[in-house]
Amino acid sequence: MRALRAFLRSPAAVIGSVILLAVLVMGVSAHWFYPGDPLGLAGRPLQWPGQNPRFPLGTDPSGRDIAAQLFHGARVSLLIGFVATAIAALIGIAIGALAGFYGGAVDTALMRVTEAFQTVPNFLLLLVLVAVFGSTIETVTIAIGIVSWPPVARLTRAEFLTLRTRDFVQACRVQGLSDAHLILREVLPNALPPVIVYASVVMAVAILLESALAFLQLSDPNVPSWGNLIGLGRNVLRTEWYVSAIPGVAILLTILGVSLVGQGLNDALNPRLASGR
Amino acid sequence: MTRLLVENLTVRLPRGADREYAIEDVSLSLEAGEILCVVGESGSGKSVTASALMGLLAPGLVVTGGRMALSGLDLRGLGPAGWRAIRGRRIAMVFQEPMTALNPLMTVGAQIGEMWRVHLGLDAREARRRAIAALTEVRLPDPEGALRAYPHELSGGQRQRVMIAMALALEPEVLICDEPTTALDVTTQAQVLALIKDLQRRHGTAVMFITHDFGVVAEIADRVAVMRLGRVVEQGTAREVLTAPQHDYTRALLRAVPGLRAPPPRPLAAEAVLELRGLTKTYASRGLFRRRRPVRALDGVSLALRRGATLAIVGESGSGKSTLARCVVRLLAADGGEVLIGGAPLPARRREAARLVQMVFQDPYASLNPRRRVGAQVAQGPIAAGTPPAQALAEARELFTLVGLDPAAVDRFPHEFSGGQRQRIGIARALAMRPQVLVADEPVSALDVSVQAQVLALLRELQHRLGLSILFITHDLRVAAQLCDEVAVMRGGVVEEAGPIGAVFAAPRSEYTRSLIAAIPGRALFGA
Amino acid sequence: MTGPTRREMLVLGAGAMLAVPAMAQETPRRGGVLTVHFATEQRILNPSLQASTGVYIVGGKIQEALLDLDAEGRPVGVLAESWESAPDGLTHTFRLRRGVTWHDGRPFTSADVQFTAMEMWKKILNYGTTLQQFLTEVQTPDPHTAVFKYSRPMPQGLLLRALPDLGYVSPKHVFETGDIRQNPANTAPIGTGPFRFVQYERGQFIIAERNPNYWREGMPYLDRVVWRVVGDRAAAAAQMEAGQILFSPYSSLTIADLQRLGRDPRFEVTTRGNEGNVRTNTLEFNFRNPVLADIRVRRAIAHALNVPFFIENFLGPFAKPGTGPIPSVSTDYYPGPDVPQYPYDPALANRLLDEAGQRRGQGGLRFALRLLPAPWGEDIALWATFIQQSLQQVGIRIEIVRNDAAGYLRSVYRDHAFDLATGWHQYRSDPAVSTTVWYRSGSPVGAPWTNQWGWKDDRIDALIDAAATEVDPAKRRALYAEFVRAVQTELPLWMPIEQIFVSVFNRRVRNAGNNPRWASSSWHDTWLAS
Amino acid sequence: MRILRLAGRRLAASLPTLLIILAGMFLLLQLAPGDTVDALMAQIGGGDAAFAAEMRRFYGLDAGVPAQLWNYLSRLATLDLGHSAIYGKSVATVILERLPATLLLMVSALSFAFSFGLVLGVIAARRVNRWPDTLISTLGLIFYATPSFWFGLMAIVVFSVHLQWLPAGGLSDITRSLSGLAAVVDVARHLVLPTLTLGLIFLAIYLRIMRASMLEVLSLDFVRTARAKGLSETRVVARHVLRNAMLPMVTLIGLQAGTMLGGSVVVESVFALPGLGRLAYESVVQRDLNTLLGIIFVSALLVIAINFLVDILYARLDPRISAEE
Repeated sequence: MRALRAFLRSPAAVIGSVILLAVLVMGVSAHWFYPGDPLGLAGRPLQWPGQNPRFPLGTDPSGRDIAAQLFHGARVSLLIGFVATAIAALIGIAIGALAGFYGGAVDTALMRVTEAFQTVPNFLLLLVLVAVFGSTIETVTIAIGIVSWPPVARLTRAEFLTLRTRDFVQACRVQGLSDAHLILREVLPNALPPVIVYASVVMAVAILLESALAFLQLSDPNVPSWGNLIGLGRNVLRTEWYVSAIPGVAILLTILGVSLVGQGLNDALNPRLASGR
Repeated sequence: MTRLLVENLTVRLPRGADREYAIEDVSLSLEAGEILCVVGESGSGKSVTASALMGLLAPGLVVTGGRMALSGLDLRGLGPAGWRAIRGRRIAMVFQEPMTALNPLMTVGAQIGEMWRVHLGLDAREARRRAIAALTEVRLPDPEGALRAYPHELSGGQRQRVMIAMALALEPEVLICDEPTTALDVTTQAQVLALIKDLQRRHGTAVMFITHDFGVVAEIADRVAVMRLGRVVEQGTAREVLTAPQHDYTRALLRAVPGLRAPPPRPLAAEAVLELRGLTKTYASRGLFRRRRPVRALDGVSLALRRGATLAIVGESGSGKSTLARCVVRLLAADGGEVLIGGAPLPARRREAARLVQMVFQDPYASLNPRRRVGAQVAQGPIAAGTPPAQALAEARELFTLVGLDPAAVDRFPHEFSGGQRQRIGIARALAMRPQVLVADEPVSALDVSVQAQVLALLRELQHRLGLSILFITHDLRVAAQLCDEVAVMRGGVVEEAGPIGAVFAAPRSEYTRSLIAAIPGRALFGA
Repeated sequence: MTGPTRREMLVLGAGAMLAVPAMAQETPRRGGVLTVHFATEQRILNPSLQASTGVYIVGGKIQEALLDLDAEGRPVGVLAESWESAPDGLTHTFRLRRGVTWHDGRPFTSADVQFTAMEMWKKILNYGTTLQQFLTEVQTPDPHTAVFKYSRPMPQGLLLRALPDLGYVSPKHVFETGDIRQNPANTAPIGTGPFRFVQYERGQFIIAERNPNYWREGMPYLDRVVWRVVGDRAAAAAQMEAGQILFSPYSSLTIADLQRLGRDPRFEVTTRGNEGNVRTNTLEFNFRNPVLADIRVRRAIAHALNVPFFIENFLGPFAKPGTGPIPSVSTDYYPGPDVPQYPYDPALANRLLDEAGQRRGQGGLRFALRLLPAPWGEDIALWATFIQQSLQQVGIRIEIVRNDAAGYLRSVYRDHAFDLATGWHQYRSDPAVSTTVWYRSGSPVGAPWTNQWGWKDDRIDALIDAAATEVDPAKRRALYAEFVRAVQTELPLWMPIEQIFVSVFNRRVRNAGNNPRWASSSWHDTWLAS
Repeated sequence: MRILRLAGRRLAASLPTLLIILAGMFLLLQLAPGDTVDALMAQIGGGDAAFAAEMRRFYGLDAGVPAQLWNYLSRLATLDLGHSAIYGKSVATVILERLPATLLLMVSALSFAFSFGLVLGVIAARRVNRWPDTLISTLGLIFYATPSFWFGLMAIVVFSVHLQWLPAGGLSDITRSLSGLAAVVDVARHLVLPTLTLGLIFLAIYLRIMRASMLEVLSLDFVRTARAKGLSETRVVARHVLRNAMLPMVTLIGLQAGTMLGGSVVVESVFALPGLGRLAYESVVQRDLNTLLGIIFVSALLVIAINFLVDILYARLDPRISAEE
């Protein structure tokens, strides 16, 4: 596939994929390296990394092994990132497609709703959703998804507005094909590339939002997510700063990986812009 | 006095291109007061030559051999400062696309004034005075107003005049024009060509004029160089090359140029398959244009297309011919009047209308979905109308043969085909629905002359074999003459004149039709 | 290495807690600005309307109560000079101090006491409403005498212990017109105290300045007191180290920062001055869940939690194992440790659970419970996680359900949507004030920190009622001892950890912590070394 | 005059949006467990049932939900934002007290992010694919990936505790009453770290958008014309490219306004700034519906105002727009 070769040639994509792969492997192999419950009591709390050979990365304020939480947390944070992005993409593409394809009253109405979501500060809306529906991992993920769809809707709408009057779409219309066919088979496949690239931004924001929620003690305590570990580390930040620093770096690297892959995708999917004269 | 000397100039293409060199061993010379036309089809390397002479080669392209000299100054050795000193001052260039060639956010006056302020360090007042003089010389209406105007407030033709005024501001020795009139209407093109010839004569500038249209060559060239796949295949005076071409490629090109003489009229059926009665379409000024009065694109148009015949709709841009085509296939809803197919009004539901009328589009690169196989795109119409998929695909293969393509190509993607082949696929897609009327909206104007000729031949053959009735939209009267039985000339949404094409072109009744015919470049050579 | 291990810290901390060290008698320096860390902003600042540490830290310096506690924790007169009670406990007379004026110049009289008692303590003040429910009237024979009349006997010990917190007086001439709750004086208090209110910028700071005509001659020493609103605990610790804050009250910094600042010579980290503010961590059972209604399961859960290990490793030196609802600091009523206790014994816990028929199923799981921790204390979160980890060992899977403050109170105390819950019980120097209400049946649904466990015990109810009205101190003490023995046996809820609030002083602050509720009292004698 | 009409039109267009938001949030918060009286009792640490019932009557929570929504909206029509349960005074005054801090923070963070994003974007585009470009782009990615609260706390530890250069929090040093220039400098010193923390993520976004926009414009025809006129590369960039490349940056300000307000919630809680962000978080936790809706109403107006300014700026930059108005 031409796009795949272009994707692998851009350095950003390669580094990004390597980082993401590492995080994925961490998540998948978590049960193998740390079979026990990562939230179980492993030893004395707040031991420095390397101080006790059993805990290479030390223990957190609740006496849990930070390395175990890092591995199991990888799966949780990636899961939150992917699921929230999927939700945001689904809602965003649906609304953007309908608004962009039909225009007129449908467009105005849907854009009013999108504007409403974008006028309310997204983190504030997230706080309300979590306060109302509780902070289990499911509600937090869905809430992040619900808060992040407007930019996807705007992007999809812009793509549909330009593609809908293209000749190949008009030709299908003249061939008597239904609107559904036009949207799903003709316009959407051509509108997706920029949306996929933007999905990497949505995923980065999703992981950041979850860690911000955990920082305010509003995330799900029964799940070993990196955000929770940072939240726990907040109280001991001045003395055992490593408790927050280690997951902070993990989140930073994962988002770096996701953004680099996004940039690589961008280079692969529209080479003209990327090569940059 | 040789202004420009080019010897064995060679420019290499980046890895992965379709051939190794953009241009190879190109040798040209340009004397003062002379217009050299460099003519060739797309991909012949004529634009690369021009860019090389201006030192503006696209990144990835590198001059690897040969010499270029401007009045003795070796251009290949010039550094950035050297190039800056001569660009605009001793050698200037005018580009093809007037719409995007000017900075949208700066006034015309500022953009022209820059020439004097940067090169001669004149102050704003002096630069303004010279700008007005330059704009008057290019015969721009209201030069004062133009200075304050922004590019989007001028027409295509006016913008091209501004570009020419800017290029000639500092009386350069050489002016390079890269297809400056291709994007313009035929009447505007005629005026701009006359302007360039007049300015060239008065200033004695050496002009290298790049075009793909032999009509333009016939109109203004003193000497001609014909290029093919990066090489100069023939060079000589205009008269020699046009009347006694040596190279068979040149001969083939000249043959492909459509003349104005229509073939003898053939008997036409009386019955009208397509009838337009009082068709009206007004564009309400929606959105940001609220205060402008509504534009009447079609104003009570009544026409008839006889079964098995071809009716040409000719006119300049803004005449309403495209709107007409889109109303016939119901891509646009008409405000008034009726469209009748075989006597009955066109059905409202898209699926029924599809069996009666189909359309072929202008831009080959936009009319096919890049992400789907071409066979599927041809067969999807019949499948939606109920033909079982297997049978629809088989029919698609037959249609590919009919339009002169390899049936096995149904499984390939659009990017694997040339412009001409894509138009053939577009025709196959339209024929798959077995429509009673085929609407073709400028189907060949985006193609090279040689490919244009082949597609027109295909259409003629299909019409004879299938008894097709074609509504043919074009701005090029010569193309209409080659294919169509009858013609309707449109202007401002109204039919100026209609009738059998031979009669109308031989003795046009309306003044507007006469001016259209007169504006066809190189009519003397080809028109007779 | 991370400095002294927890063991050494315990010794150091405990030492500071026992006796109030006699400060060398330096001569107090006049002037200076005391900056105080104000962690949880309140809606009002008037201590006669709202009894909470968040109000005392500010209102307690501007308004004064009838009584306060002295260095040894005994009631001492402030606005009241002397007092005596009738033997039957139905009449209590207070002789008011003379020559005291409100900040707006008006004289302080018994009418103010009468108005505040009848309109504020009895009708609006939380915990005051129950304490004064049998107060019928306050007679004012002369401007400097107030006589409290009760329809049921009010033990003098209970009243004198309760008044320092629930006895703040407000000016009648300010509050008598209009709705008391809407009165602007609630956020710009007018009192008789050593400091006068100046300015309150919501979310930023509160400023009070020296009261020139304060009734204690030559006092207060400080020019100004400034309360800085800082919500984030790590940021507050940073401001203390940057010298922008000189005193942080009521354990408002993180446990780790408390220990770190403790090792810094510039600061003193101690529980001295907070002996009057004691709280215990609770473990509340919901009897509507049949599994928890079985006493063996409740005892097994208690035995499965290694409290000493948790305190030593997680809470540091400022906590110690509790023995019952009445904490060891309450010299008058502490019944001593020989009441039923539940030491860490996982084998016994497993045996009890098997006896109760809760066999280990697939994956070693007996049953699952939902635990709702209160969302406000760092220690509560650690304790909840420790419970989750420990009960996992005896086959009980715990799902922690996190709520914010309003959601927690609604879910636990109104909707009863919990199996286990954990939070703070605050002991206010007498069991009748805010402790027995956790056990007494009959509290209306939705009342927080009351018996909402779906459990009732007539014998315990009778004991509570008797003790509340027993005038003879010795008999009252015996009744409460029997009460503690009964609840520790029945175990409707468990209070395994006892903690005293921790204060962090910049050593420049002198005469700090010189009474058991110093953070809430008036700081009339506090001064700043240069 | 034209500007007023423009403002009127934009306000009218966003009224339906505003109504959707307010009604939606009002109903959403009805589902939240517990109400403002529960929150009040949690804060006090005490209070019996009688106290709770009396307070619920006082806050008007006993009326049915539709009734409460109706009288909230009818009061809103007269621009009366109602009474704040937390502060015991009108929501309007509470918000006006907290608005300056948030505006100061947002304006400084926005101008920091915009200007540095612009400069770095241009540098990266001018030396594309060479080391300045890779360095700036990687820095941009790292800034983008850093959780803002984490950066804030670390900044406090380094700059205010160890180096003692900058104050650790708050908006001004209240122990010393300053005036005039000294006060301005003091507030500025307090705003340095919060501005850096809030602005960082937006710097990364503006940087990337500016680089992409510059590359896009450099590939357009009129740049080739400018070069053909013999202009130096710097003059081409300065006079022709920059202004065209700025257009997407300006639109971004409008789109980002909402997210920036969201970001301020965390930054204000870390730096103890008395802004709308923290007030909003407090009012959610305290279930103070009037204040929360008041904040959303004001922030919606703020976002609309910012978008309006963006439209004017855009019209000034791009003659094609203003010609049609």
